Amino acid sequence: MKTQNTGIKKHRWLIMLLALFFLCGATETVFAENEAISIADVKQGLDTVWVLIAAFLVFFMQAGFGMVEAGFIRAKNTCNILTKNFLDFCMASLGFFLIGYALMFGDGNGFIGTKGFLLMGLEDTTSGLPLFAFWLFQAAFCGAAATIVAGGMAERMNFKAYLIYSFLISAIVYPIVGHWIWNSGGWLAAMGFGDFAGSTVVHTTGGIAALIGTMMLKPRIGKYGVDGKPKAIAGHNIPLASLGVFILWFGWFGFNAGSTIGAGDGFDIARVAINTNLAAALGGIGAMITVWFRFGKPDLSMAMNGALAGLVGVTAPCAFVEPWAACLIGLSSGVIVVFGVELLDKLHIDDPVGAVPVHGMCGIWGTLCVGIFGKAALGLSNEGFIYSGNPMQFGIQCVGSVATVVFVLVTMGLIFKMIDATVGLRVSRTEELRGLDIGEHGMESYSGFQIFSTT
Amino acid sequence: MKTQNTGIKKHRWLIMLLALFFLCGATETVFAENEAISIADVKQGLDTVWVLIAAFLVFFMQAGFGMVEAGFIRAKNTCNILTKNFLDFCMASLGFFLIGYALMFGDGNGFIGTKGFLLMGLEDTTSGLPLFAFWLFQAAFCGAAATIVAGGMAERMNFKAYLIYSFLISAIVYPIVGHWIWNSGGWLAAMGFGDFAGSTVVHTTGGIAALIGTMMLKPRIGKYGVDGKPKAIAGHNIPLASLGVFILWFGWFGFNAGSTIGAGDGFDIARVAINTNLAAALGGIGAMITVWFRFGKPDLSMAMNGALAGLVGVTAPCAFVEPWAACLIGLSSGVIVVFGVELLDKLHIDDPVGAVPVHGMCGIWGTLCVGIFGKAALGLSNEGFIYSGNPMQFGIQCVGSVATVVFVLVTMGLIFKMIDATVGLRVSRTEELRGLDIGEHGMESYSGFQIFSTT
Amino acid sequence: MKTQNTGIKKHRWLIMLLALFFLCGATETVFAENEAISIADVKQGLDTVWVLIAAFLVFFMQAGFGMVEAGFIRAKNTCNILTKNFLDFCMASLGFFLIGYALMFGDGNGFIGTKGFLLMGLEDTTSGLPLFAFWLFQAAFCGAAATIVAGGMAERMNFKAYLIYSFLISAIVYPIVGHWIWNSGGWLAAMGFGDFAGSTVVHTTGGIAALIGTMMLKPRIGKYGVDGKPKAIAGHNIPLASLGVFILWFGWFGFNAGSTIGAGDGFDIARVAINTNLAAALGGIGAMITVWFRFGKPDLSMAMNGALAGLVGVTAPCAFVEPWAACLIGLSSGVIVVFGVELLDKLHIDDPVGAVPVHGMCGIWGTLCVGIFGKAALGLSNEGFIYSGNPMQFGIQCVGSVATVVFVLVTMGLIFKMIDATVGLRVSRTEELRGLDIGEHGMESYSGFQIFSTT
Amino acid sequence: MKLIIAYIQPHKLEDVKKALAEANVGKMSVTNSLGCGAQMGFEESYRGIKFEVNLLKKVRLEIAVNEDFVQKTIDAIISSARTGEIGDGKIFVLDLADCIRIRTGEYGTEAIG
Amino acid sequence: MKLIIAYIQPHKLEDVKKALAEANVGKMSVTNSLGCGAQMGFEESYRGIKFEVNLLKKVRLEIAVNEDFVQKTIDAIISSARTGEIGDGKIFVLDLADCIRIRTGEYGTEAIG
Amino acid sequence: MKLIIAYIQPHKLEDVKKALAEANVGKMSVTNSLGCGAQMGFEESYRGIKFEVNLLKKVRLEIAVNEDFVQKTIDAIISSARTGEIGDGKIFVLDLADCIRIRTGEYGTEAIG
Ligand SMILES: Nc1ncnc2c1ncn2[C@@H]1O[C@H](COP(=O)(O)OP(=O)(O)O)[C@@H](O)[C@H]1O
Ligand SMILES: Nc1ncnc2c1ncn2[C@@H]1O[C@H](COP(=O)(O)OP(=O)(O)O)[C@@H](O)[C@H]1O
Ligand SMILES: Nc1ncnc2c1ncn2[C@@H]1O[C@H](COP(=O)(O)OP(=O)(O)O)[C@@H](O)[C@H]1O
Repeated sequence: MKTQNTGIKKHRWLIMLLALFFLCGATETVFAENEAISIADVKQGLDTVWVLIAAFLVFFMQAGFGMVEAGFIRAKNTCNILTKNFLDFCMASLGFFLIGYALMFGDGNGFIGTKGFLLMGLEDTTSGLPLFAFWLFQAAFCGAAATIVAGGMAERMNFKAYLIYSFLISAIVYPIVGHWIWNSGGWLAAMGFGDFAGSTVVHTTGGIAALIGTMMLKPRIGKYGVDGKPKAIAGHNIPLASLGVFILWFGWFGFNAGSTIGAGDGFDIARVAINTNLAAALGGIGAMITVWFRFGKPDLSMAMNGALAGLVGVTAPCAFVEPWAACLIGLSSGVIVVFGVELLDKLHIDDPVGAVPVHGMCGIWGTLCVGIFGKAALGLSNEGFIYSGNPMQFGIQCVGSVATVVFVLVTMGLIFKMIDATVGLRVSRTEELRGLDIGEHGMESYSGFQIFSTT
Repeated sequence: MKTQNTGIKKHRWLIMLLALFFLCGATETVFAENEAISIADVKQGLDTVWVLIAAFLVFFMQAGFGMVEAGFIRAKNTCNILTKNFLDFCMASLGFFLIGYALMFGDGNGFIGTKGFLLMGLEDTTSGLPLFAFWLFQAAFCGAAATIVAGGMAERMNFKAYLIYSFLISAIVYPIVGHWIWNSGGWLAAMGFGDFAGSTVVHTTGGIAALIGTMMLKPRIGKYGVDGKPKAIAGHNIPLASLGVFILWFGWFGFNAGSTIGAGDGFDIARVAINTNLAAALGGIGAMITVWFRFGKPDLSMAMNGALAGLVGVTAPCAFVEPWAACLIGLSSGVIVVFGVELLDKLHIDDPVGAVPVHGMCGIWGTLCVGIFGKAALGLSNEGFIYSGNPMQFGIQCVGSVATVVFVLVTMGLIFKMIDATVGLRVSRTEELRGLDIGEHGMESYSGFQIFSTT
Repeated sequence: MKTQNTGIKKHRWLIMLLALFFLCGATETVFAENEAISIADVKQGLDTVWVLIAAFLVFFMQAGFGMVEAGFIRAKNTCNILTKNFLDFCMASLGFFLIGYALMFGDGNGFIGTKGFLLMGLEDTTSGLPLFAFWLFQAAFCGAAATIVAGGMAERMNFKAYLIYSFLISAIVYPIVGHWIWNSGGWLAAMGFGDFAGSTVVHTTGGIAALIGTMMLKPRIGKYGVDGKPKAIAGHNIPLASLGVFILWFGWFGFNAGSTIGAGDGFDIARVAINTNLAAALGGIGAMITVWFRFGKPDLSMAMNGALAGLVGVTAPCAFVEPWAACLIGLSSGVIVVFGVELLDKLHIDDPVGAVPVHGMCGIWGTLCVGIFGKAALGLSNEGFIYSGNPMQFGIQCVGSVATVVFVLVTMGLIFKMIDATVGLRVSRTEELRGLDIGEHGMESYSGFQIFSTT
Repeated sequence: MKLIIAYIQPHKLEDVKKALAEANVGKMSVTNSLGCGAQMGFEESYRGIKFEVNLLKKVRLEIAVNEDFVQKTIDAIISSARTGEIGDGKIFVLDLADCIRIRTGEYGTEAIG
Repeated sequence: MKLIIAYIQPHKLEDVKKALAEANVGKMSVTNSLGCGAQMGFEESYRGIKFEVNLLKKVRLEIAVNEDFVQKTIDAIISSARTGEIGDGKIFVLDLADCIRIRTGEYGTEAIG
Repeated sequence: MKLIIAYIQPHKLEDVKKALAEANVGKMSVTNSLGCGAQMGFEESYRGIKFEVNLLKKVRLEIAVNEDFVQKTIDAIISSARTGEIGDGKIFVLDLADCIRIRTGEYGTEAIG
């Protein structure tokens, strides 16, 4: 209905009015034939374009996860982690299609959705978007939650166990948490819990699942000496990991800014995008400074973890905070991740790629930051602590974070126990020494390359 | 001044005319200050944005092809395949600019276009898009068709021969097939042949060209033992190949969903996108299950081929089918590709990266699926077989597929023969043993790395 | 409800009010259901979407630069260059947020901006975009300028020196040049200097900084024999470099086409995109032909540099020229880069990745091309030389190019001198021989791989 | 003087180095190698083709020692590298005619340590 | 006992292994190596600079055998690795003073096979 | 005949090859190796864990020569590889019982060059 907007000018008002009057009538008939240049269609088209592109970017993060995880482990297990990473996205697509979407976004109660299995019986649009576009965006998220765990449990987890786990987390566990928070009927949503793009839904879920899984799996052979001191097991391909981090950062723009589920007038998506970038950059800087001071060397692997930590941290608050706050959130996440890695090593929890510090710890921290730095004017239920001095929102964030942690610990703990009792969580010692690529897949990642590895 | 386009209707003409008259006056003055916010402009802007981004994604697939092809061959020929991959996109850009576009989209007869060489003498817009945007999208497709062949003929094809071939396929062979199907004046288009995003135009063409080329080239030295049994010649960099598959999948969203040539109200592009994703995921799962059952190991290289097979398969039907059908198409393509690889090995056709099974076989299969699962309500000429029980559309699909296969076999066969007679298709034995990187380019791909290769 | 914005003017309030009244009535009924769909909002939403996606693509170029630079140097310095590449984007984000944006786009005089530190005190929108979106796009550009230098000075530059340098170039030097050209108040902008997407602002700045830096650093140990003859120091990972080139090309679509700062009706962005692609393709072809003729081998590394050269060359003129001219610009840039590499080797300026020929020389050449092939009808101040025979625009381009070269030579020369005097520009001989990865970061890029390197 | 060549399992290298250090043997050269012996290989499969891999990764040590260190060195290697399973490796002892330290130009037994 | 070191063309490894197996020589160690010999190298060029590469890829075999296997081993290698072209390689034979099996601690000729 | 094994610094390889060529020794085999000797290693750190790396990259040369070339070869290596710093490397000389050229089947001193 554009003709009206274009405004009206000057004299000849009477005729204008007439014109307008008829145009309103006319355009209706016009659109009937002309296949719809209606502003609402264009807007929906634009929103769909935005969310689909964001979905593509989130999908691409899968490659980023794969490269980071592969690069940070030893060559002999590379093929294995890549297979896990590849298949879990496939499984997540399937599981989220069959069951997950229904549990997460289907109507139901505050705890779980019960409608929309196989996407059947749903309306054509949701949140102003074609259902299929909305589904794709959400399915890509689901894949991300699943793959986070692969990194923490890398280099020793049984392949079949992984397949079972990844189907269960993406079809059931993740959707339930998501239902609480992102379904308007969810109990945490009803409380006013704020998790814009998933610090809790995706990252805490993935990170805590990685934590319990990693603890149950036990450390890799040779990771801790007889004296209990951790030994370095260096990643085999830093350029690959570095590429992966860039891909993740790139994809994260879609992850966060796409969570607006529409382009709007551009202000929201722009704010989310700048916050995402600043938090990542400051996360990298924060981790670099911390690691340099503590260990005397500017360790790239930590700086990259720092950028990811910043991204995870800003994921929940990205729409609710100002750029300066995003800087602080990023910086603090970067610092946290370094101490997190150290802490895990002290506790003898062997997490080869840092999945727990990055996704678990910074996921929680980011969720809390919503309560600290969030602004009601930007759509949050309550003003954040630093503005209002009122810990209300912070409290809500704590509730949501704790509930998620507990739920994931319990369900994933049970799932891993069950898997361990049936197919077994861990590969044999010989297989671990020789590498899972040969043991599980009978192939090498770098055929022909001379690789000298004594671990 | 788009108001005119919106058309004028029927009765009430007098008043309409008056209205229009004044609007024109009104809008003119408005635009003078406001620089043109007309809905038609915004819509065209949006469509252009969508198609350009899709074109960028399709372009990026070139990187995906390069990485997959490189990763699946031996290190000593890596530089060679990357050069081929890189240059064929350059050549395709040039060839499609000079000749290809005219042959494909220019007016002409049902068989070939004859107008628009160098993009001269064409209208500014086509299909509601700026010509240049449309060209870029189509040029990126053309590059894809050319590069498919590189993989099948890898590790032994003369570099000059490749350059000649790649110019000819992208400037002539591909555009002719494209003209039949995607030019509204093409004879297959006129029949109601449905190939939404190119299972036939791009993939069958590329895959069949790879088939005839590979057959004429003969297997690599050492691929088949004296007893005729195939030997494994393992790919040298699985992480690279894995990254390539993710890039292809990512780019394929543009490939398929961009083929709408516009954003519309979002429904079509969303359906295409979800179908693309489900088919890829199920393709991966299908191939994984098949290979695991048949060979006892979950072979990542096959699973990745399966995802690509699913993508190729769904390329033709992606806009015409429901998500559940996309799942089936993907799954079946994943199964087909495993048996296809085995079959070729039995026939002693040595296709190092699986170009023929993935693009050739699944391209044909996907084309046929249009006739099976396609829905008239989604824009297909006739209802698919499973809905109507009427094999009409299926028949049309067969005709188009067979015509393309025959045409490509004949033309590419002649082209390869000609090339063989002049510059020679295959490198010398010494060169092949030492590697084409040194033989053709005088450089190594991994300078300094110790690579131990006995093949 | 943007209808108001579209402006209604002044007096004649009665008629206006009436009109508005009706309009509101009309639109309300439509919009009431539709939650505020005004065309101006949608347009701004679309422009923001376009520019943000372009910004994401430009961000992703950082990965491309990293991979190209890493691939073209030796394995032992890979981690170091990746750390530099990673951190300089982080530093650029921070520096451009704190200071750079204000100096570049803030109001001030013709030479430098003085408002908008920390983005404070600025309007919400700029150039019709949300400020934050505009900032992100520009910040990504800033990161690119900084990272270009890393390649030229690779394999021997002190890490701390790099950090200091990268903060200074992105916070001060680059923004000042940018202010001259891209701030409407800048002195070169006022002259009618045309640099659409930054051949001068980004590439000349980066390339000339690399030149002076590389000259001051001196060649790598072993690069020139006692007889003065250059020795080849081969890149260690050509597939990585090749991937990087594809990523850069991919990102460059955002770099150039996003510089429209909006989608418009699609014509401009389509022209920019096609020109970008043709120039890249022809650059690759041009360099390949040249290197093949001169050195007898089709050298992939040169062809890839050629594509980048074509991209750099077309960056300034991409919006002002016709596709055929983009072809010529690309082709000539491809030729220039080969001779540029040779020339530097003759002058004993050791630029491991070709940063100076690609970004410096072709940045200047592209800037001049605006004056040769640019068209006034496409938005340039004066008609280009080949159309008008009038060297006016060419002269302006020379002025801008020379001014930038001189400014960068002087400021960066001083900065590098200062750094050399304090922390030192170059690492020690032992460190250089052993590799900067171990010397500076205490880690290896390819742990476990046997790398045999005698340089 | 003798030149001792030992093939061991890769993951035993750290232990062997420690044992040698305790036996006062600090100098050695290490290479990676592929070994074919009594130890069975494993099967790989690539794109539907199975193949036997019977070259297994080993680490090769080369240690030049004076006569009085020969037995100590051998014992240190055996004690630290033995697991009792097939594939533990072999030690070969060669006569070393001469040894020269490049840095100083010293010859013979002086140059070894 | 003798230690036989053979340098062969990489693509001949499979044939040589088969020939050795037929001669009942099943144990060996394989390394990659770069060889400089009568065989001409090739020219590479990188970014406009040409350079001669005269270290060619070879495979190095190390085989410890008892005296009565020496000739058989040599013959098996020659027959399977020879193409008659320059670059076919060399065989070096060294006296082996001793041989120890790490797993069992056996010494001498017992330990070789 | 002797088999000379030399460990040198990697960046000295070009110089050593040149010196050997001047001494008319053109044939050799080169491998990369990790050396543990008097030269101190360095410290790496990965994700907050420091560790000592004491295996340093070396290049290993294997050169079979006739008796009258032994000293020339040794001298050429010493003169070209010496820097006077720790880590310059070692040369080991072994008796070579026999040598065979695969291409021709020649034995002994004929086959070496
Ligand atoms: N005769 C030999 N010549 C050369 N290398 C040998 C020989 N015997 C064993 N080796 C090396 O020792 C390794 C271990 O040998 P293997 O026979 O598997 O061990 P074990 O004797 O403990 O059963 C082999 O992989 C090979 O590298
Ligand atoms: N004197 C030598 N010392 C060490 N290695 C040698 C010697 N002669 C030959 N080789 C090795 O054998 C390989 C083949 O030698 P070459 O002279 O090319 O073969 P041919 O004797 O058949 O002509 C060389 O590349 C090198 O690795
Ligand atoms: N006894 C030995 N056995 C085996 N290799 C040795 C021995 N001594 C030295 N090497 C080799 O020589 C290299 C240089 O030795 P090093 O003691 O550092 O040099 P230098 O004697 O000049 O001080 C070592 O890294 C190692 O590869």
